[in-house]
Amino acid sequence: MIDRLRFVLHETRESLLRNATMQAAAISTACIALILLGSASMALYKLDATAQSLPSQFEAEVFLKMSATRQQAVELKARIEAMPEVERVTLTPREEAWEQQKRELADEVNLADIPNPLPDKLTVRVRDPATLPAVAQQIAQSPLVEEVIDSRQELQTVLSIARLVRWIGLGAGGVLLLAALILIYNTVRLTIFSRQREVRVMALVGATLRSIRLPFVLEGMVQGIVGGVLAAVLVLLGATLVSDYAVRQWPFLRDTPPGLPPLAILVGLPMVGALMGGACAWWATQRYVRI
Amino acid sequence: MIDRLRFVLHETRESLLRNATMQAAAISTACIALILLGSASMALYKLDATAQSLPSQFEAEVFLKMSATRQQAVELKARIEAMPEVERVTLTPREEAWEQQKRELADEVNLADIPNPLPDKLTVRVRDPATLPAVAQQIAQSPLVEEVIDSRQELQTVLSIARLVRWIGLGAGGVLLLAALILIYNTVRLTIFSRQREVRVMALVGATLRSIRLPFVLEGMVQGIVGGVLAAVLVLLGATLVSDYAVRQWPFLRDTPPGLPPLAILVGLPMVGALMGGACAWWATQRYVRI
Amino acid sequence: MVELKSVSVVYGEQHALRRVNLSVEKGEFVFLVGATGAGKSTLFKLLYGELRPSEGEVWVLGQPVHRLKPRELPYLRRRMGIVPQDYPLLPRKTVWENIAYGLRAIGYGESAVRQRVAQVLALVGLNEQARQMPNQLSGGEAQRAAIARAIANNPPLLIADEPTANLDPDTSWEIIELLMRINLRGATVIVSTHNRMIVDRACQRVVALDRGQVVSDVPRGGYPYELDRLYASVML
Amino acid sequence: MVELKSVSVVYGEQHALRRVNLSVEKGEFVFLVGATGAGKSTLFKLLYGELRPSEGEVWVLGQPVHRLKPRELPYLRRRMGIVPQDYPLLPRKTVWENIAYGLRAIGYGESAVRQRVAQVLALVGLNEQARQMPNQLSGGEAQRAAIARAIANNPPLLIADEPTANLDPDTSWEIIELLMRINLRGATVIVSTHNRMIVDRACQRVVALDRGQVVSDVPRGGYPYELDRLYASVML
Ligand SMILES: Nc1ncnc2c1ncn2[C@@H]1O[C@H](COP(=O)(O)OP(=O)(O)OP(=O)(O)O)[C@@H](O)[C@H]1O
Ligand SMILES: Nc1ncnc2c1ncn2[C@@H]1O[C@H](COP(=O)(O)OP(=O)(O)OP(=O)(O)O)[C@@H](O)[C@H]1O
Ligand SMILES: [Mg+2]
Ligand SMILES: [Mg+2]
Repeated sequence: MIDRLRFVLHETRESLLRNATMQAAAISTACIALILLGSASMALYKLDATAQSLPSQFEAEVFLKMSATRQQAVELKARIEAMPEVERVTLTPREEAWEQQKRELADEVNLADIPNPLPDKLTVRVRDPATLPAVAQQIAQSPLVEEVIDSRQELQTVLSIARLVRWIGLGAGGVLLLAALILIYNTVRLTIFSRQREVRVMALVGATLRSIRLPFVLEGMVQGIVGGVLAAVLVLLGATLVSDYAVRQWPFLRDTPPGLPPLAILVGLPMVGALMGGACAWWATQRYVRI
Repeated sequence: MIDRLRFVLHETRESLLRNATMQAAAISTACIALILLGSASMALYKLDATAQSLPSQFEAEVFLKMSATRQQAVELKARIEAMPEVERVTLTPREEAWEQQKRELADEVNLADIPNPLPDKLTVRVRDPATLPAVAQQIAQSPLVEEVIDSRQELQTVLSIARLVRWIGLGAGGVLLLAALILIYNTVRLTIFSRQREVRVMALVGATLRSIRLPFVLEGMVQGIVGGVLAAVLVLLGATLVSDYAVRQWPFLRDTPPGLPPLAILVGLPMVGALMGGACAWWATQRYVRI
Repeated sequence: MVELKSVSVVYGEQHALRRVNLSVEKGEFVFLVGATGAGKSTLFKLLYGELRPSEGEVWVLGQPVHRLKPRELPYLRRRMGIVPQDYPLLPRKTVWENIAYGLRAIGYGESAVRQRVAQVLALVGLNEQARQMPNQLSGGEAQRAAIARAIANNPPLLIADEPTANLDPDTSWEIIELLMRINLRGATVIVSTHNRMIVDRACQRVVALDRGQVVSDVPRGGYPYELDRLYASVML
Repeated sequence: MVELKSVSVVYGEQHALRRVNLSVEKGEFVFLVGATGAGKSTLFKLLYGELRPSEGEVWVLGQPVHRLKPRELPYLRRRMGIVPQDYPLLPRKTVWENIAYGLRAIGYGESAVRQRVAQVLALVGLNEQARQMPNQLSGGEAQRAAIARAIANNPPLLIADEPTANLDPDTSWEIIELLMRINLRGATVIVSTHNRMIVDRACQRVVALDRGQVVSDVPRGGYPYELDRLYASVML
């Protein structure tokens, strides 16, 4: 068993060290495929996170009846805050709102002498934007409430944009994954194909199908890992450069949520590479290695 | 000469027809590389066009002095319209603006009794948003003008976002172009590598370096063209599906400017493929074909 | 040991072998002779399962090769030493590693490999070429390397397809002597050759093929006139 | 026609050829003999420029092969017929196409190709195998296909490295007769062989190599005892 393992490892090592051209081709192909995959994942993760974070700024505005007292307003606020979906409720007293309105319109109209026409207002923020319509409807049932404005329309738009981003992201990611697989498979297949004479010799000396295939599979995995490490380093380097530049130019970008953690890329890409390299070699040997 | 050409074409045809595995590998690799390139080009072109079209909605608002007569306002409008950078000027009479304001604020304040505090307003749209600041400054010099609001800040932001999109687009396009080159080069290199015995035989019968290389180069070009046509069809199909779906879901997307014309993809990808395939085969044979 | 029962091989419409019956007992040494294209290599390929007969049965070392599954073949081949006509060696391994590969694939430990490789290299006289790559060998050296690999694990059955084709008479005879020594130690050996001198001198059983058929079978120690008639029948 | 002036070839520290002088005149037929590893193939590779001498000059058909540029080599090779020891054929072309390839590469028109390929296939007796792929040929057939390709364009110089290695005596002699016929039509022919019977029977000039050195050179129609001494010196 140990001899068997040593044999396979030895053959893998030999092959990795001897065929510089093929190794270069296989590793750089894996590297490119994984760079594409890695940078797409990072970009899409970031986009998705940003899109998901947008709706959190959507809130319902609850306008109370003019007849509601401040005491009732505070009680209603407490009741709404007790709802499990609700994250935070802010009370804007009518006096405050009127002062602000007057200030805003000061350039255009003089409102100083007009009596305050505004009601008290509660601003309700929910934990999950998708629950906002239901919460708004529930609040609207209270006899104290005149009107609930929950910007349903805008919310729907933003939510559907977030969905679009996610779907396009998943679609693009899937296509890239498939592309990476085909690219790596092609390379592995060509390297195995060009070694069919070798395979025949191996079969003639009585090597089992497994001892012929295993070194190819291990070789594919090593190529995938090496390509993956290279890809991870390049992707992280590129991402740092681009995001540094972007944040310097557009400081508002600083406020977007953090992207995929570097460790995920550093560990993930080599792992994906190993998996793909091994799987491709496995399929290719299944087709092109005969005893 | 004709015999020479026939010979090369014949050898190319044979090779294309005989090595199914290698052809499949080379063509599918070229196809994937070109799909990436093509869909990236389309997406980035669309994004860029959209970003470029946004600033066209930026206009300067010119508020005239209260003392300016309607006659003077019309004259100023004519003068501004005569400026070469300006596309269109709209005059909003003060009465109209006040009516609108009153209507907008009707819910909150009753402005019926207040005298019209608003001046006449000219809305100036320029052909190229970059010239807006200069135009605004020039207009501001007129003695009739109280104030020019040219939303310089927002304009700058949008312009710089458009620039960012363009740079990222060019960067991503460049990286993908390089990636496509390396991928195709790898495949061509492996196919040539696995045919070195053949090359030796060819050299022994006295074939010149050129007659050995030319079929490889033509083969690379044909693979590039076939891969390019496949890629173009797939990219256009994908783009149609995605954009149909997106427009159905988000009707506002209909207003974005048109993307890359399909003909550009249908002609461009095979051409790029032919170029890359030929160039890669040229380099690879230079390295791996010896007499 | 080896038994072919009414074996035919058809390529397209061409018969490479036609109802061949052949039986080789344990410990025998058999020369297979015949003109070029007679079907010698085809017969050998049947024995190690690279080719399946269109008809008939092929029994080797007690195994029905004609219906062995691909995954059973390696274990049969490990008990056979095979020298194909195109003496293929692993192109990216030195002579030493080529021989070691076969032994390792069979499960030899590292020290046993080292010892055995050195022995067979000495046996075929390739000590000096041990570190050369196959494309750095002369035709004869490559052939001897292939023989060394085939005999490395002392197989009970040895099959060599024209092992002396690229060799000078002296080296040829040394190789045949080597094969006969291995035969004396108990291995069954089947060798194809075009070399009449060798066949004459070795005094072993000779089977003659002509256009896919066994036309003559002279046992060991047969009378010279029998051999002459055999040579005449296959124009050797 | 062919002239080697004090040519040495060194692989690493091993001398494959050692100050070899050899001159072959137009119209000669020369056998190159020697034990395995003596340097015969190495000498041939020098002639067609696949290898450069470490020292000395190689003149072939008036060209200094030892300093020809790679792009000048093809034009020299077109005037040589080359049969390498490993008889390589283009693996993805049939026998017919293999021979046609060489002719087309040299610039033959299509009808000339067709005519000439049919002629040489008949000459080497491969009419029936014309449509087979190289891996579907027997060893001897592959060798004859390589010879057919080499002689297809009537080259003034023919170089064949052990062209009879895989052939039975009858076919071997036919090939040698073929080469001698080509020689009689004016071509210079150099052939390496291990087959003493053929050398004896052909009565041509014989050059013997031993461990990289020319040890004997018996002219055409030399005395039998000279040949015997030559055979003894290289153990043929
Ligand atoms: N795969 C194949 N397809 C078609 N014909 C084949 C194939 N393999 C061999 N043949 C034909 O079968 C015949 C016998 O071939 P085989 O290799 O057995 O001959 P051989 O006796 O070994 O000859 P040699 O002494 O030249 O090696 C030949 O005529 C050859 O052309
Ligand atoms: N590329 C190389 N590197 C190292 N040594 C080599 C190389 N090519 C040949 N040799 C050595 O040079 C010697 C001569 O080889 P060559 O092929 O010329 O012999 P040969 O006379 O043709 O023998 P044979 O009759 O066996 O074909 C051999 O011992 C061989 O090992
Ligand atoms: Mg044979
Ligand atoms: Mg040789």
